[in-house]
Amino acid sequence: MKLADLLNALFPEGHDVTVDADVVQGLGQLDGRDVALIGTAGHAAIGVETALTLAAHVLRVVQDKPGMPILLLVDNAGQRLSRRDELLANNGYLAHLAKCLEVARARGHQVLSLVYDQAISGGFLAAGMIADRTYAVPEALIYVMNLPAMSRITQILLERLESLCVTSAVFAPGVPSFFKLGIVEGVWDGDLSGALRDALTDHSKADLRSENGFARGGRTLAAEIARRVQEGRT
Amino acid sequence: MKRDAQWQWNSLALSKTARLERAGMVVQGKLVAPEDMVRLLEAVLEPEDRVCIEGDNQKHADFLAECLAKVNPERIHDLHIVQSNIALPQHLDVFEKGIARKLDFSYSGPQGVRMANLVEQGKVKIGAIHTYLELYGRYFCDLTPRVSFIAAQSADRHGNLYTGPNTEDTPAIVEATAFKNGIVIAQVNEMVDTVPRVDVPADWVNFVVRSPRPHYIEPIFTRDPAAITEIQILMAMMVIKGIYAKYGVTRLNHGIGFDTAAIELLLPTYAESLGLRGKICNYMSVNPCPTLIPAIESGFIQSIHSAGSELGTENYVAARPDIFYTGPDGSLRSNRIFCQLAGHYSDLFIGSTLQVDLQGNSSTATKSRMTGFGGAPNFGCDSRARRHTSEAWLKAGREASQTGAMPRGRKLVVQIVETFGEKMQPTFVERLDAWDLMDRFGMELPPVMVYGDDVTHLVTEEGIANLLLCRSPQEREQAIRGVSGFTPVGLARDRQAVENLRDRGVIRRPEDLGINPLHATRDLLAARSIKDLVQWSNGLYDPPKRFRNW
Amino acid sequence: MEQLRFAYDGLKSSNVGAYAIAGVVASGDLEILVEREELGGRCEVDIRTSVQGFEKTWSAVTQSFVSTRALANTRITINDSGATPAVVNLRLAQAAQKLDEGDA
Amino acid sequence: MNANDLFAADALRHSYLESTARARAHGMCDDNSFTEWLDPRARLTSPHLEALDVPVSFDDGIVIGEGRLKGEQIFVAAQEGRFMGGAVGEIHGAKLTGLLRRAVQEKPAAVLLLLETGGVRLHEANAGLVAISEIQRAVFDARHAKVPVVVLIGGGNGCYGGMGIVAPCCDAIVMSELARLSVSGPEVIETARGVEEFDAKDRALVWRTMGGKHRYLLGEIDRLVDDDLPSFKEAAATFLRRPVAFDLDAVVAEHARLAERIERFGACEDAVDIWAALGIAEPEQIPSLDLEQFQEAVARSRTGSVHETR
Repeated sequence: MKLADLLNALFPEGHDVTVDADVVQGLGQLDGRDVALIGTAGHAAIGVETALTLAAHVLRVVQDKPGMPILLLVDNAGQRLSRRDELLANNGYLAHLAKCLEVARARGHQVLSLVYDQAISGGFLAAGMIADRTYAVPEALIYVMNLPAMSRITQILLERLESLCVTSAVFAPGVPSFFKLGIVEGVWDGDLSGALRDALTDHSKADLRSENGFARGGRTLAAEIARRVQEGRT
Repeated sequence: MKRDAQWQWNSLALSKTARLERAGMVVQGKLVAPEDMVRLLEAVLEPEDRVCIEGDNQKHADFLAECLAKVNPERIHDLHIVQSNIALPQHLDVFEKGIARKLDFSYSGPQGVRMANLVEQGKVKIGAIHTYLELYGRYFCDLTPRVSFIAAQSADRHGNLYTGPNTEDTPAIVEATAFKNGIVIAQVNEMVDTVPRVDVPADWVNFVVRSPRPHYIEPIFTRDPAAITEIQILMAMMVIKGIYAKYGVTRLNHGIGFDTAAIELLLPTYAESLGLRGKICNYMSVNPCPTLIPAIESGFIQSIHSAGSELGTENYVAARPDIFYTGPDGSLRSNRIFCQLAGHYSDLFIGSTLQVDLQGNSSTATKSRMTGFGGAPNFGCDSRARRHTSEAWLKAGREASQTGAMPRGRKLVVQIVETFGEKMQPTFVERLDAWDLMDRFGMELPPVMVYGDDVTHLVTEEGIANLLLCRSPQEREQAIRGVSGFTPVGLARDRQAVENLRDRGVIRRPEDLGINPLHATRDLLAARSIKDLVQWSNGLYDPPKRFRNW
Repeated sequence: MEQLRFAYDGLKSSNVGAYAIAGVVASGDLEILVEREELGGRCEVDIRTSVQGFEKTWSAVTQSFVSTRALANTRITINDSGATPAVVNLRLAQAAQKLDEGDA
Repeated sequence: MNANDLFAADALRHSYLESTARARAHGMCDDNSFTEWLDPRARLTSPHLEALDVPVSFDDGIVIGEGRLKGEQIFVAAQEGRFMGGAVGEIHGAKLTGLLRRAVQEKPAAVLLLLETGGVRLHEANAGLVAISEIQRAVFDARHAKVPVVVLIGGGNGCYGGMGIVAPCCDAIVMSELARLSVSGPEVIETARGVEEFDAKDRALVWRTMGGKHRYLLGEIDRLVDDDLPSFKEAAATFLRRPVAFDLDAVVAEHARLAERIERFGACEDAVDIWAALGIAEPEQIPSLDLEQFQEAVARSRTGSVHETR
């Protein structure tokens, strides 16, 4: 979904958003209150500068707008694949972004994320899944790695992986799989601002993704095993 | 009948003169610009010439090989390549293009598969596959090159050459060529005012070119201790205790695999604990493999002569002139021929192989590749002409001797193998793949690396079979089956016969040697990583970057 | 993957140790879990291997291993990733030793 | 002489890198104090691997449990780098998440995460990715509960992918120089961008870009130790009951450091340029220095903020 269309659909009351070097930031108005918007556009590959800029926007909201809900707008190509970014420790920058968002959560900000275009692997992890809850539009593209690369690395025939995609949400790319696994809390279709309004009514901070994944039949093991360990049934 | 007075006795010299005159149209003097080299080759070569492109284990005349592959096949064709190592694609390109037709060689390694295909297409006509000593022997007999392309580190403006530590085959090639009115062309990495030492005198060299880039060289003998397995350590313990200590092996040659690297790394630890320092492994014929460093530093190895060098060991070798053969400049002077000779007359050879049959014949040939022999057969055979004695040699001889026979010694030839190789391929087989290779290429003999009657010991994870003590072909077969583990050959053993052989000490299991396989851990290795080797060398060993994990 | 099962009778028994594990499922290696369990005196061996067609070899390796040891009422479970018999033997011996040491 | 007596002394040098995950977990705890949870008998093998005909492991590549360190209760999780490169799958991840959640309740003196991983296990891609996100969340929850989460990285496969992002989310990181820490691996970068961008076979380049020494000099990790179990254990012990502040001030300070890093080193081509910019004399010598020499070189050069972490 195009960013402009997305913003208009989410915030018919109005929004004030800038896009600079693939980094999106601004405000949207919903029911007369502001929602902080932070994210990326243009299939951004998230390197050290992008991560640091995103973190700066998060910190600014935390410092200047205590308690304001934050909506992360997700469109990325994953972490930036470059030697220079790794030389500077891109993992540290991505972790920093996560920590800033976590501090925001701990200080009472609701943090939601919406995959409106594509979300890949490390990019989804650092700039999307870090939210209280993650949502997606139906046409969003979410995956860990493209199948040919996966086939090359695992040395499993592409045809076999393709047939696995038909049956296994654990493996198949795409929003339905990520919904079934409990990763995507809900799919926003049609009335986006209504969907956002509904989402903002849920103030829970608990991580229920594995439970949801179990309930939706996508992840049968994770919830029970984590609980077994947590409860000492070992 | 006496030849008449008109007979031409200096046709080779006249041919050389004619070639040099033709060369004079292309270049002035000895120094050739790289861009003139193809034209120069077209001037000095003639169809059907015997040509050597120096291809050693370490250094390669790769620029000249490239140039040769660019000459016009209309003018230069049907060359007869006589060369030890077919390692680079260009070595086979000349056949693909019809520039060369016939090939006599020793070893083809990575080009083995392509070589096999070209032979089948009729583009390469193999004269013979040799050992190094055979091939260089024939350089001074019926395979003398007319033109040789060699590689060196540096040259002065007169054409004196410094080979660097990888002298390797250069002296033999130049000697054969230059002293039979052939033409020697050298590629060098750099031109200098004065070479550090003269490995080849200028008047044996006709042309010198400074190669646009340094010659191809790879650290092919560096074994990372991190990859040594517990099974290799177990076998190494058996070799040290059951063979080196038993016979008192002081002079020996090691192969270049991980099995022998494991032995080297157990010398300062396990062998030391057995009190063997000074008693075994004193003199070795082997390249300066980095895994030797701990054994040198701890006082095991006293002297090493090398066929070639190994990248990264230059400073270390230069700092240990008592151990290595070095020139007045301090750097290693290696020599393949002399190293082969020294190894041939030493007390023991140990190396690995891919297949062993029930007679103990071994081969590294597989159905799809034509790899050749290299140096292993000359190291891995009894030295029938040996006359001087040593403790180990005599003891082996006594074990082998039949009553009433003339007493003589035996060289210990040890094959160290796991019973199964990669992808669960059994090492022990009823019939070597070498037979199929012979059929496929119409060879006169199957390409056997080490003949069974030369092998004295087989070492596997199951134990040591001492073939010297076998008194009949049947015993020999059961001794081999008795260490063949769970391969089909091993499962088909006669259990009673094997137990009898064990009682007689023909077969010795780890427990018979007082070795608990559970003690064969990587903790026994004197170095468990390349970094450990660097530390053992006090920072003198400078590993190539691909081996660094720090 | 190929699943193989073997059972052996008539072995000596021992109560030392409850379970032991040796090895890692890595290329050319395997993991072996040995557990004491009431199995009517038998030693049961379950193998999952990534290399097909070596049932005879596995049978010979495990047979020769159990025959010399007190492994009655013991379950041996193996996850194999292409280990050679040499490695299998070594890991079996390591697991047995850990069991004998009463290691858990 | 008995060979094994002779090596009793040498065996004290237990390489962390060469140890299995289980041996590492034991090695971080006081003698015989480690108890494994869901040990191999639980047979928690991955059905996803099985569906793809890939060998499985009884513990799904991670050893978890509790033990004592300097007499204090700790929780330990150790990834087995030799199984699937330590990659995180559904079960693997759930074991680790469960351990961290239990720490929130029981408040051990520390949770030690012995990471050796390539990140997401591709065979169970989506479940692996979310598992890492759940681990990350659970780490944060443990930190909010003031339980220090200490990462130890010393395996040959390094710590990559999503877990490379999780590591700096913890209280502290201990590495050996043989370890690597990054998000994208050199092979991944080379495959995507070509050998000119990153020559993955140039191991010296890989290590000076991602290895322990560079990460230490950059201020990304807290301790650099020798490759042996006791050294890792000693370093881990220094963080017992010492949670690092995790609040707005902390992330604001970190933000300033990370901004300064880009400013100072953003134009550097190579790690050696960064080390030179840090004021280290003979920076090209850094990789060859042993730990003691390295610490001296760093101390001599310290220009104020050579080393400062979270």
